[in-house]
Amino acid sequence: MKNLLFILVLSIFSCTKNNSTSSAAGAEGAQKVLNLVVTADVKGFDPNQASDLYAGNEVARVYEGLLQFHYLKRPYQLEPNLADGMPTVGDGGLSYTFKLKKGVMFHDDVCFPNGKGRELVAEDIAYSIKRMGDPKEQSKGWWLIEGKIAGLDDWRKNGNSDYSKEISGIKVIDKHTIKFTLSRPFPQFLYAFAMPFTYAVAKEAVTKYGKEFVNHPIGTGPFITGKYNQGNQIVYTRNPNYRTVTYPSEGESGDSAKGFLKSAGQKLPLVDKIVVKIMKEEQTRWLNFLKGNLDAMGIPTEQFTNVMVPGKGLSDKFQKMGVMERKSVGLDVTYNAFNHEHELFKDNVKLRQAMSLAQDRDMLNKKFYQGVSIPAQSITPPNIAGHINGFVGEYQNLNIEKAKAKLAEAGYPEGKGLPEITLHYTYNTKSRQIAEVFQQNMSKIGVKIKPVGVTWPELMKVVNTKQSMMFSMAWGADYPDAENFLQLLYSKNSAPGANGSNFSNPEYDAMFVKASMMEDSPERTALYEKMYKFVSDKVPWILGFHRVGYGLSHGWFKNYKFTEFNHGVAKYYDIDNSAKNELKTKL
Amino acid sequence: MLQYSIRRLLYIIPVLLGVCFIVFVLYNFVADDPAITLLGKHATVKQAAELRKELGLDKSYFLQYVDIVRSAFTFDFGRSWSSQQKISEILSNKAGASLSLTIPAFIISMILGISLSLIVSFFRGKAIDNSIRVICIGMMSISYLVYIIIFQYFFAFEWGLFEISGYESGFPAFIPYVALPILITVVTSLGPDIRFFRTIMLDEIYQDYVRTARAKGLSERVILFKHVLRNALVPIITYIVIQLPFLILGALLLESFFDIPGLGGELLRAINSNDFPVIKAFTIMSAIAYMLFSLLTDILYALADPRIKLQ
Amino acid sequence: MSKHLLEVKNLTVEFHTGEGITRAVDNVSFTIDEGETVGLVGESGSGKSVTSLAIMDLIPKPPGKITQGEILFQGKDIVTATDSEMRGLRGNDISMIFQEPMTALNPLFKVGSQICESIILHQKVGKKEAWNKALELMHQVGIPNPKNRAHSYPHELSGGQKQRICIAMAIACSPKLLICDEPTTALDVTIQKQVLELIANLQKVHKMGVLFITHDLGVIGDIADDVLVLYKSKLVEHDNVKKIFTNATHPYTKGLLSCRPGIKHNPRRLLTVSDYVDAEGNEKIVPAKALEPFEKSFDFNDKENPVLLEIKNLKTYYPIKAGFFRKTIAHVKAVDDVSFDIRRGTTYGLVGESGCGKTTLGRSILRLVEPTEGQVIYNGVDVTDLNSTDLRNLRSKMQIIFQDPYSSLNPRMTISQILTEPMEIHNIGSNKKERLELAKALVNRVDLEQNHLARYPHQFSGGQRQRIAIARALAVNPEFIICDESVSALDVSVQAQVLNLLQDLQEERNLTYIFISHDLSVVNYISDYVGVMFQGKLVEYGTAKEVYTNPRMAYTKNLLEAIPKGIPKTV
Amino acid sequence: MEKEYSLWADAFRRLAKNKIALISLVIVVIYAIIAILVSLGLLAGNWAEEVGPENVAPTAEYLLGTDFLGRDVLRKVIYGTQVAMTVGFFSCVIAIPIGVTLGAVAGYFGGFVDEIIVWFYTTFASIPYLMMLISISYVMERGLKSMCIALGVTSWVGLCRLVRGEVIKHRNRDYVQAVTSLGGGHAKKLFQHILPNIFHLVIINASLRFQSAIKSEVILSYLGLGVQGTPSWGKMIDDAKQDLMQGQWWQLAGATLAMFFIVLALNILGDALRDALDPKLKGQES
Repeated sequence: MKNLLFILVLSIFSCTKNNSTSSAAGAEGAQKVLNLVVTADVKGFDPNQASDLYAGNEVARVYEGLLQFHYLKRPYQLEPNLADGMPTVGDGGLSYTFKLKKGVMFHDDVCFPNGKGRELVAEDIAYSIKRMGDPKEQSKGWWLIEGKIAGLDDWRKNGNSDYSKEISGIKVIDKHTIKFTLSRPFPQFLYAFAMPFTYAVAKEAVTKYGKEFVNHPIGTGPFITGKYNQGNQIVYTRNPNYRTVTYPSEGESGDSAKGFLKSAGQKLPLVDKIVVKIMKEEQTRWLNFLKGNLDAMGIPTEQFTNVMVPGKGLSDKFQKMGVMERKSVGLDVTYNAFNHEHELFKDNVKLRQAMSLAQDRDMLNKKFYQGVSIPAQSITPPNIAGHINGFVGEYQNLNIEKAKAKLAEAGYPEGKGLPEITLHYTYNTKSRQIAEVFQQNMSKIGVKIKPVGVTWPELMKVVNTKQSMMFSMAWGADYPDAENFLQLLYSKNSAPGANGSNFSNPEYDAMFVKASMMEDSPERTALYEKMYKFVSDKVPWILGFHRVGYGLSHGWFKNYKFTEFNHGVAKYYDIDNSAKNELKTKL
Repeated sequence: MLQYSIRRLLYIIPVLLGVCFIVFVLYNFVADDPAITLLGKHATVKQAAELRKELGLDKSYFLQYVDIVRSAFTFDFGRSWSSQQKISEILSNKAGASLSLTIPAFIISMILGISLSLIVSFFRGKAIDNSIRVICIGMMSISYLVYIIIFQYFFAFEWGLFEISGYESGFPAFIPYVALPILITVVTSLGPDIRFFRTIMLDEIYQDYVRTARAKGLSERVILFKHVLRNALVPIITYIVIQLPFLILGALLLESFFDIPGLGGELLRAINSNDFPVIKAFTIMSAIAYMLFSLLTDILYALADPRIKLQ
Repeated sequence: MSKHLLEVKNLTVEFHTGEGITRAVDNVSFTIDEGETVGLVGESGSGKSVTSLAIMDLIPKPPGKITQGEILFQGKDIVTATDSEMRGLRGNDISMIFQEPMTALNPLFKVGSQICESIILHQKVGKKEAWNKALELMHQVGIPNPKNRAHSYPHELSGGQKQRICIAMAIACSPKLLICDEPTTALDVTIQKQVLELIANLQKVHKMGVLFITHDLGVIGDIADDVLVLYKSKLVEHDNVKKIFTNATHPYTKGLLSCRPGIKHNPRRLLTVSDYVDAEGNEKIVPAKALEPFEKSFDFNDKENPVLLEIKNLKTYYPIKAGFFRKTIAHVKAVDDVSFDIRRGTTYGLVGESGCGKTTLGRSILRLVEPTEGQVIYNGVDVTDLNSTDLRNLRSKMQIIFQDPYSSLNPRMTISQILTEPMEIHNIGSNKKERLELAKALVNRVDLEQNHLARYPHQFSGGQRQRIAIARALAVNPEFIICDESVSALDVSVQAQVLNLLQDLQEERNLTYIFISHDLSVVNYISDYVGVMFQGKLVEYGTAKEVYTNPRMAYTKNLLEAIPKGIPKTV
Repeated sequence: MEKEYSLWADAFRRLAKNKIALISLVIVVIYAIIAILVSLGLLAGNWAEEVGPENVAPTAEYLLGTDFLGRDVLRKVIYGTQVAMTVGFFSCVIAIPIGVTLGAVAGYFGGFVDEIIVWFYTTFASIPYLMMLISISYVMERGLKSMCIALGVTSWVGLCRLVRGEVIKHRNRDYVQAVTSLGGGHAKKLFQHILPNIFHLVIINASLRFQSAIKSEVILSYLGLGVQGTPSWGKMIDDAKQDLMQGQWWQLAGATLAMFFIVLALNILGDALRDALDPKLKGQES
């Protein structure tokens, strides 16, 4: 039994212990040190639990998956990482056979014999995937493969977490070959292997550390870090045994001009050390960025007008500092969803249209997104197939007169007879103000809204139990395919699934089922676009934005290209120490 | 006294059982499925059921209650739902930052409060007393949140006298970061402190033994500092010690505004993510701390006042 | 220059409060010489304490204010002295002993160091030396084993010892003037006697001037040379103590002297100040008959008069718990095997010093405190055996009047509510109006006015409140009343009025009393039969005359000897 | 002694002499009237209306300026008054009966009942109040109602302890013994005699509880546990963090001042009530 006071006393002293790293940094002049920031606590290093962006990013510095997104090419494209080439697909799209790269070594750790990391083999991949299905592990990525790999669901249910049991869908062919068999076609399957959930872990490490595995990152990746102790920063060093991987030599058009190809062919990783600082407060990050202590960060809302000149880009002051801007267009969509199982909204398309028409999104954009975000016309964000550039939705743009007319058509002239509508949203000051704007906008056509701010779990509760009338939410892409967005309205995904709005439309469902079986093709894109228009017309949600943000980076920070899927991209980043020494004097 | 202390320590048991019961009612009985917290946006009904089993939430209510009680007595609170980290380690990792803020703030405000109230008592009824009283009440009438916003804006943001926010661990690196939060704590607690101490001291000043001391020819200063202060200390000790357990909890709002990675911030995070095991651990630990410090109060009380015999 | 030690000239002290100005001391002049003891007598509120505080310059200012006069100490005016000059005098040349030894000492400091404090301050000596001096002083004031006692905290000492410590503190610097503000009022008679003797001895040794303040003329007679009588803030009489006792000139003094019952002869009715002074302050002639001594007759074996209340082996114990499991290891025997009978229409006096169990006995009889063992048989019914309903019904027969009239009346109720409430409980009077009429009759009977009914208790004086308490007891037409120190908190003249009232009521209604008091003279006056209690036991009983003239137990003798005789020492 | 007046009348007379206390009382009454008018929909019902351009500094037209949606800040402040007064009032209405009843019963009967109640409130007291608040508002739907209940059920402990202590003191006072000796039962003693004598403490406590509830509303609003969909001082202060960065001080100032006056008035009134009602301190503080 531990003694409370002992813990407390210990912790007072322990806070003096672990800051030796930052002071040592200056002495290692020649080393390339990358200073990054993370805006929330990092929960840990178990790939199985890496459901949020922050944990995912950290996990991907240490662990690797079979596949990854090409760093430079757009649209996003998968390329092999641990796999030796893309897999061979057989059985009419049901089987995937991966060859593994040879000589990939795990990091050294006491969990291995003699403390030396051993070679990664196909068994490790099989183990890692099974581990996602192990009910004891409660992987947050289970949804990704649930009902897809043959026999895995059965093993999860009846297998007693016995990893030695054979699973028909996961076959280790030889030391470096593994074959996955699906129980139904799932064209998006490969994307799973680029996501942290499926990254390769070593059985020895999991067995040795048990529940503490979450704090012992032992992967095959380009960087190594010691035991994670939830401090204020995480320090990574280059993995000296990292296999030979080189910087890509081709990218999308314009990359060359932006200097993203200068490092082509160089051995990765390019930096010797990464220091990730945890700073939750924007002000802190901003001041540290200005001092050059951080290499990059997003532009704080309050600072936007100081940094950016509308229509021109960076202000003179920041240009002189050698700071560079980076536009980030999110693969996401924000929305205020209707609960379609609620009597009021079910089959009441005119009411939904009326409300959507009354939402002033230009004002919202100006007030909360510096006017740079893209008002969504439908569900699929730009830059992926299925989004129609230039499309203007009939009901997605402010038109009070039309809104009033629609409302009257729906049977509620000037809102008469309409009950007060509750809108649940996740509480913080900004979301509350956005909800207030919505309330204000709706009041202009006589619709009464009562915004209720709750915590995220509480929001999920009301949504999953279908008790909400309306709720605010945003969806970020898991992988770059319109399917990931379109499934949000598929009736089989109703609450507690991803379709929290419980939208149910046979026509839509039919299109979705058809599209989800199709491989990427012009036909599928055409179907996606049809669905895009369909959503725009039926207004299952009042759509918000595809959010656009601006990031800043210092002049010495090289190869900093925006990507929505930035797992494992740190190995491409570079620091120009001479430029840093010069530019830092100007700060 | 030893017997009394042991009996009081044992009294923690029924109270702790009560605390565990309230915790149980709130988080196991009334509150609902943790699956949402744990499984994220892709949760399914089936997986939620499995999870409940994994977390022991499918056990009978009685056994769930027993689990909570066990955790209270072993200090093994399990792991955080959201980060899978050991809760005892979360507590020990974050306590340092909290204490580096709350303890100096507490000590400074107590010393200032007691000294100022002595001055006020010395000049009782005079202009300085009245004006300090008015200022105290005025200061108490402004929201704590307003102090934080205004102080952070002016002292740190506009005038750059302090760090706006952030934290570095290790002495003396943390000092610049906690300086402003400490100032805010001191300023906000001075009002109620001085008012309370003043009342206590005036109560004592009108006692007979003070008249005796005056009749001896002692000066007002000696009377105040020797006789009155010593007697006033008895209730002041209670007031002080009973605040101590809350220092461990950290300063919720300050930590969130100034980005200090302490227990207060952790609690806020746990609240916002329905991390029940962490909330339960905080509740139980602070209840234990409260009980221990009340016992400490009683013992100090007896040490400070020879009239009190603990039985 | 004045040759007097202290000369007070035309002293007037006023208090300015939000409610108005009160003159607490009005144009008072007197002197004290070296080695002289001056007694200052007056009832509560007469201004005697304020006078003494004025001499110490300890009047709280504001609201107090000396508006006129001089206080010359060895020729120097205290009224105009600076603070630091006064601090040099206080505790050094002028010392003071206060009434309440329980609160006059700082509870958190050892008594030895409290004595040291003024020695170090005024005599500029080291700690060690001061401590030795303190031990010597403690020895001088009669504290046994001073070396150990000096390390005690005040609460570890008895009341008498605390007062001795206060005296040691006061004489530490051999003051020239010692002011004693009712130093023995809070003490039992036996202790009072010792303390008075101590003060007298010390005065002789140190040749101090002493200003002795008291409300008790008996005490003054024992100790003073000169006596000042204060009445309504004014000095009404100032004379040699002998003359005061034998030949008082002011009617108030006369009244004061005769309203106090003695232990030998008392008139049928006690005389009060109002018998001497009329409402305008003029003297009234007292008929000689009223002063004739009256002898009570009491026949213990009166067959005609049945026993109303029989107390058999009554015990009330409080457990003392100790140890880890809070086991009862012993009992405080508050009432220990007490038995006696009371006949209807008589008064049973119960005397004893504080803590002897007399109050617990009274409350045990009424079952306000549950007795541990024994029987209380009232009119043939065992009270200790009754269930709560029967007990409540019986309560209308048995009543109690408490000591403190300030705490025994609910301050939030009007007098009429206080008087009609018991009637409602016992269904006396059929409706509100009738009860109100009964209440009116009651207030008339206890010499209050009908318009008092609408008032609240805080609007009355102590004596009036005690009358209200009596009226409340009478409201349920009781047969038996326990008077628990019912007159102890009252000034002597008021005490006499209340005693007279109780006597009259007894005669009218054939009431039976148990009269509990620490004051032997009062018990002697009012009782037919007397019991003396000591440590929970009834150690002596008999008719009042038997006990007072011929006590059997040594304890009773001591008690009786300790009573201030009210006779000047020079006589 | 010419007039017949009860201790209450007496206290009020003393209170009436204290000018500052009287002004405070008037302020409290004014706030209460505003709150009632708002509840009846007679005042500030149009707070949501866009009255002009957004973020206008105070002018003659908009006395406290406008907010980020062009709404009149003054109207929001007035509407917030209703929220604050409701929170203060109902948290008292909930806390006082619980605290007084439990405290009185525990103190009066003592013994086993006392031990159970002491155990109960020790348990309650040892859970930090903020945790209780958060838990309760988690269990209930967020909003004004749950905030009142949460504040009510977490703030009775202090009062309970106070009442218990006082009842223990009073239960052995002679005037209560007198009622026993006159044949009065438990209910009579407790409710007709003891409680009226300690009720002044309850009133003093209520005035302090009231103001601390108003202050808690701000913190709860910051944590997102406050009123939903309507303005409150707490939400206005929450907004102010961002407003201030853009040099907009009026929303913060409006809410802070509105709160300042009522809390100040309640504090002063609490002090004055104590001076007027508590015989112990009477005349000591000049």
